[in-house]
Amino acid sequence: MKKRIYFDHAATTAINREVLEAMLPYYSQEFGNPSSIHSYGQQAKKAVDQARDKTAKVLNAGFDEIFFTGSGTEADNWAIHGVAMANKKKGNHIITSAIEHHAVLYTCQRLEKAGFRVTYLPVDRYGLVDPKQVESEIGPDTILVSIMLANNEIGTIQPIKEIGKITKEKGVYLHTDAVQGVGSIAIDVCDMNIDLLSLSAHKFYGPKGIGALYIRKGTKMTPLLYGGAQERNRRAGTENTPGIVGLATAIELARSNMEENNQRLIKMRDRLIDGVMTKIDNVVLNGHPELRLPGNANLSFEFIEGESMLLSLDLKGIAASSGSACTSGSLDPSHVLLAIGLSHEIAHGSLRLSLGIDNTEEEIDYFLDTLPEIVARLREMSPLFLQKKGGYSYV
Amino acid sequence: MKKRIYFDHAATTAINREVLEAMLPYYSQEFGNPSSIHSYGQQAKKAVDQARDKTAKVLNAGFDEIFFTGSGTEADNWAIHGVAMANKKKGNHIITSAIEHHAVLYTCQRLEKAGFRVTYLPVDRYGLVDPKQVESEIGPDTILVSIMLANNEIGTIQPIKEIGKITKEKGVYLHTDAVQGVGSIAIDVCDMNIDLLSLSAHKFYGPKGIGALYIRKGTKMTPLLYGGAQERNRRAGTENTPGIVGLATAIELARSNMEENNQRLIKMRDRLIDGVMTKIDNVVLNGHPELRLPGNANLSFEFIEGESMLLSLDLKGIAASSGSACTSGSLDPSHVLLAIGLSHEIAHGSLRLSLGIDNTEEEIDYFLDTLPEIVARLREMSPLFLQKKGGYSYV
Amino acid sequence: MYSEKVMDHFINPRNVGEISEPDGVGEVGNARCGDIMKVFLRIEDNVIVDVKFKTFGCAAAIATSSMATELIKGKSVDEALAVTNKSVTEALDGLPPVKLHCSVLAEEAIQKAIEDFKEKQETKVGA
Amino acid sequence: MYSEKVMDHFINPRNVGEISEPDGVGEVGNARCGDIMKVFLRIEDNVIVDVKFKTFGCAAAIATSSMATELIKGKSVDEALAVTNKSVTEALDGLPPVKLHCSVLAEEAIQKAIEDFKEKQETKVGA
Ligand SMILES: Cc1ncc(COP(=O)(O)O)c(C=O)c1O
Ligand SMILES: Cc1ncc(COP(=O)(O)O)c(C=O)c1O
Repeated sequence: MKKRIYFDHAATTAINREVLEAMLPYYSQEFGNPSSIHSYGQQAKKAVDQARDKTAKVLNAGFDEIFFTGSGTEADNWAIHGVAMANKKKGNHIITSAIEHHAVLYTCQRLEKAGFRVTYLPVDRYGLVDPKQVESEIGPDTILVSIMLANNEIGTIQPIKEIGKITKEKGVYLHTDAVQGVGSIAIDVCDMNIDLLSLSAHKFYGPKGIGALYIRKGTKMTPLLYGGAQERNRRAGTENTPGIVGLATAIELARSNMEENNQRLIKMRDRLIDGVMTKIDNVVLNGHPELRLPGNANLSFEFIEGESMLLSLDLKGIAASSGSACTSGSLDPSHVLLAIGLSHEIAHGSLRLSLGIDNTEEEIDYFLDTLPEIVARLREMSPLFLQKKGGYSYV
Repeated sequence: MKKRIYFDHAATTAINREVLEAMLPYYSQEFGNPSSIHSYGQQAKKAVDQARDKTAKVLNAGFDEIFFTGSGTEADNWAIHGVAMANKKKGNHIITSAIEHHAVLYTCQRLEKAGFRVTYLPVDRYGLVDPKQVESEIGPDTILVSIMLANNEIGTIQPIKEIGKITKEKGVYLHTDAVQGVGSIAIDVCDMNIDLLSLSAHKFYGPKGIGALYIRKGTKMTPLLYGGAQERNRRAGTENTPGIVGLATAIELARSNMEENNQRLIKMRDRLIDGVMTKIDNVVLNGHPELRLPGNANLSFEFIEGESMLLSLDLKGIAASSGSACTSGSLDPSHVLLAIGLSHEIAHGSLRLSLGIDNTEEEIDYFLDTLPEIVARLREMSPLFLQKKGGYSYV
Repeated sequence: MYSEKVMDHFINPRNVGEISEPDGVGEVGNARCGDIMKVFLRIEDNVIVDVKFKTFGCAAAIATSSMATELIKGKSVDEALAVTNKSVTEALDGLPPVKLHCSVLAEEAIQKAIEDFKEKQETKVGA
Repeated sequence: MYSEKVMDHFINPRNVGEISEPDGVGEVGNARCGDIMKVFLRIEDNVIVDVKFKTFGCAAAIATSSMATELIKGKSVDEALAVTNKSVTEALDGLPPVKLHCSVLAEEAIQKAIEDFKEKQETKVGA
């Protein structure tokens, strides 16, 4: 069989066998609707309750502070829209950052149309939000701060605990999109003063189509989905029992293997980054050198364009990404790369390699053997490189 | 092992083995994110496209008129909220019925708070909406009619095709909640002039946590979930590939076995209804005698309360429901039973038996042997029955 | 959903029935709300020597009826008045939150039956 | 995502390179938008006897560059001007909708190179 190497774990992950095994009974034998009062229903309800308890424990949250959703996107939309709608009498100002995922950014833009005022905080060249700036932007009409725990493109990890101290002191809700952080960052919603936290199971070896929102007890917010009385009347829709069990199994596993995995990933990632920088000229590392996700390497290659790199790598059996998978249908270079100050030209030439638990050192070797030829070939074809060689450059 | 009989298929169904088999590869080997341009992603995208095509064909819809959602609830919410938001300049009036699922009713109520005017059409004693009434309620500011295809509690099937003729003529969008209808009712969105149609896979032997909304091309509506560019920019969130493949496999199977299943179900259902009516006095059949879902039997037993019947049946291994599973957390009797004119007293004593493909004639026999004792025992305990025997009755 | 004790009292409710010519009768609830309880008391020397009930309602209503009648059987009228919905619920190892209101039914029915008994007493004394 | 022909022209692009002292050169696009194409023409007796290109861009940009240069090679200048983004796309068995704009790049670069050639001609004639 052709060699296949998956370096796109930030886009999605293969399910852990143990997780899938845990889910299967809830498709077939234990298929009841958790809202039903007969034994089929009660068995399913027990499974959902246990999953809620497991998930809560991993985040140091309460059992009744976990709400299952259909995706990380739904959790983000719900958190921001729900807090905005329920607190609009208190104020109409929301603070977020310029490098959030579109699930957050577009929800904020939609709220702007509805009369809310949104501040999109800039980030420094490493992608870091400045907590002092969060503090100085909070005014009397601020109701919510939404800053992601870790960025999906450049992997930068934000100082959420510091931000949490500020929002707590100021009496403003703090939401964090932890979709990329779960599984690699230890999360304690109490210690970090987080009021709302989004996560998505398929990013940590769980199933697709299931997410969760942590909502601190007492948080005022409206539902996003109306209907049945599920999730204590706050998120309607028949519970996805297999998905919920899968999410809980995956988050527990991810948490218990976290330190070990992180160590392995950081070692591989750093060898990958160093290898690329040594073997190839005119490469930039995007994101923070240390405060970054263990599996994330984001590199920009001058004179060439990302998609042709991706496809060339794919032909060699290596799956990578350029910017976020979610935005690959778009033509603009990533808003995140522009926000950290890259020029459009360089942003177009970015490559994201996101490592995961299934990757091996041999795969890093193979990648480091393969990439230089690809870059050389594309550069040979590029008129920008021509000009560069000729003594001047567009970039 | 204890006998276990499942008569609650309207609440949810066990997954079809074939459906589960079709899903499994997309958890493990073919786990890619369909938005990714590498081969993992493209294989997943192909699976999603094929599933979309299959689903579209079953409904006689176009490939690009099918949008996958996280549930039937999400589809209902999206349809109504999305059309309302995008067409509010045209008008602020919505017509629905008094017996819709809460996913529709509560979404309408939420829109009422936002300044929309909603007409909740009454139904006759069989639960039927009168198309003439739909017609006469449509005014110049009406933008949407939302009438369910079949009711989840009493099984009544609405004259959607007739309603579709009217809405088409009047230039008003027609949404139908077909969550209970898929698999037992032949649906042709063109022939029936349906503009939007919601469905939920777990109701027809597919997986939980996945639904779909059919949206006729050209329908003006806003998204409900904002974020990535999935589902042609209209429904954000990483595609639930296994769920989507499961939904498509399930809907195809359900459609191709429909006539055969319906015949079997109707025969069993009618024997069940006749058997109960013969063996037990003071029982009322709710819903329409003919225009009802093949598997649905909804009966009200005077002098006793539904939950105690349910639990008594459960102790005998029979799973049933009283009203909708989704509303079982509530204390009020079902809004559907009240809408067809039942008194509160009788509505409290309702039992829904929803048969499915796994049920057998032997199970009907066992049920008919078991229920009379249960009803007799509870009536013996009931002060209402006492009064009845004594010559007067509350009911 | 329900504790084992609740299920036990639902499956085998104690004291179901009627007492002919009872010393006290109490009926509370209404069919509209989905639960009614009727309690019959036989009282001798201010002691509840027998108690029966009939209940229309959910499993929680039936189980609390059963447990409440057990709790007051053999007790003095004053002791019976001290039986609250809380003590009934506790004796049943708890009830789901949505069902807590059911336990009030039994408390109220017993109180009403005792009131009825006291009124009858006064009538007798007065006579 | 891409047709086999697109992938073939992306993997093995024809006519990559430069022509020293070309008879016509055209460059369009800009790095800001993510694609640039530069075309070099060798023209004899109004016939394109050789063509080379350099492209910065996605797979679609590279494949359309390759296909477009193939289509005009050996053709007269007027025939080459008749090559449109549509004909290039068709020759590649189509492009994904979001990538259609890439095919315009090649058409424009060729037109610009031919303009450049014509201008040079006039200069020569004028000289
Ligand atoms: C940071 C971040 N937030 C939100 C999401 C949305 O998650 P999902 O696509 O699972 O809904 C993603 C992934 O796409 C993400 O990386
Ligand atoms: C008629 C109807 N509509 C909508 C729904 C909601 O579907 P789901 O719970 O799968 O979101 C249901 C089922 O609960 C239903 O029966």
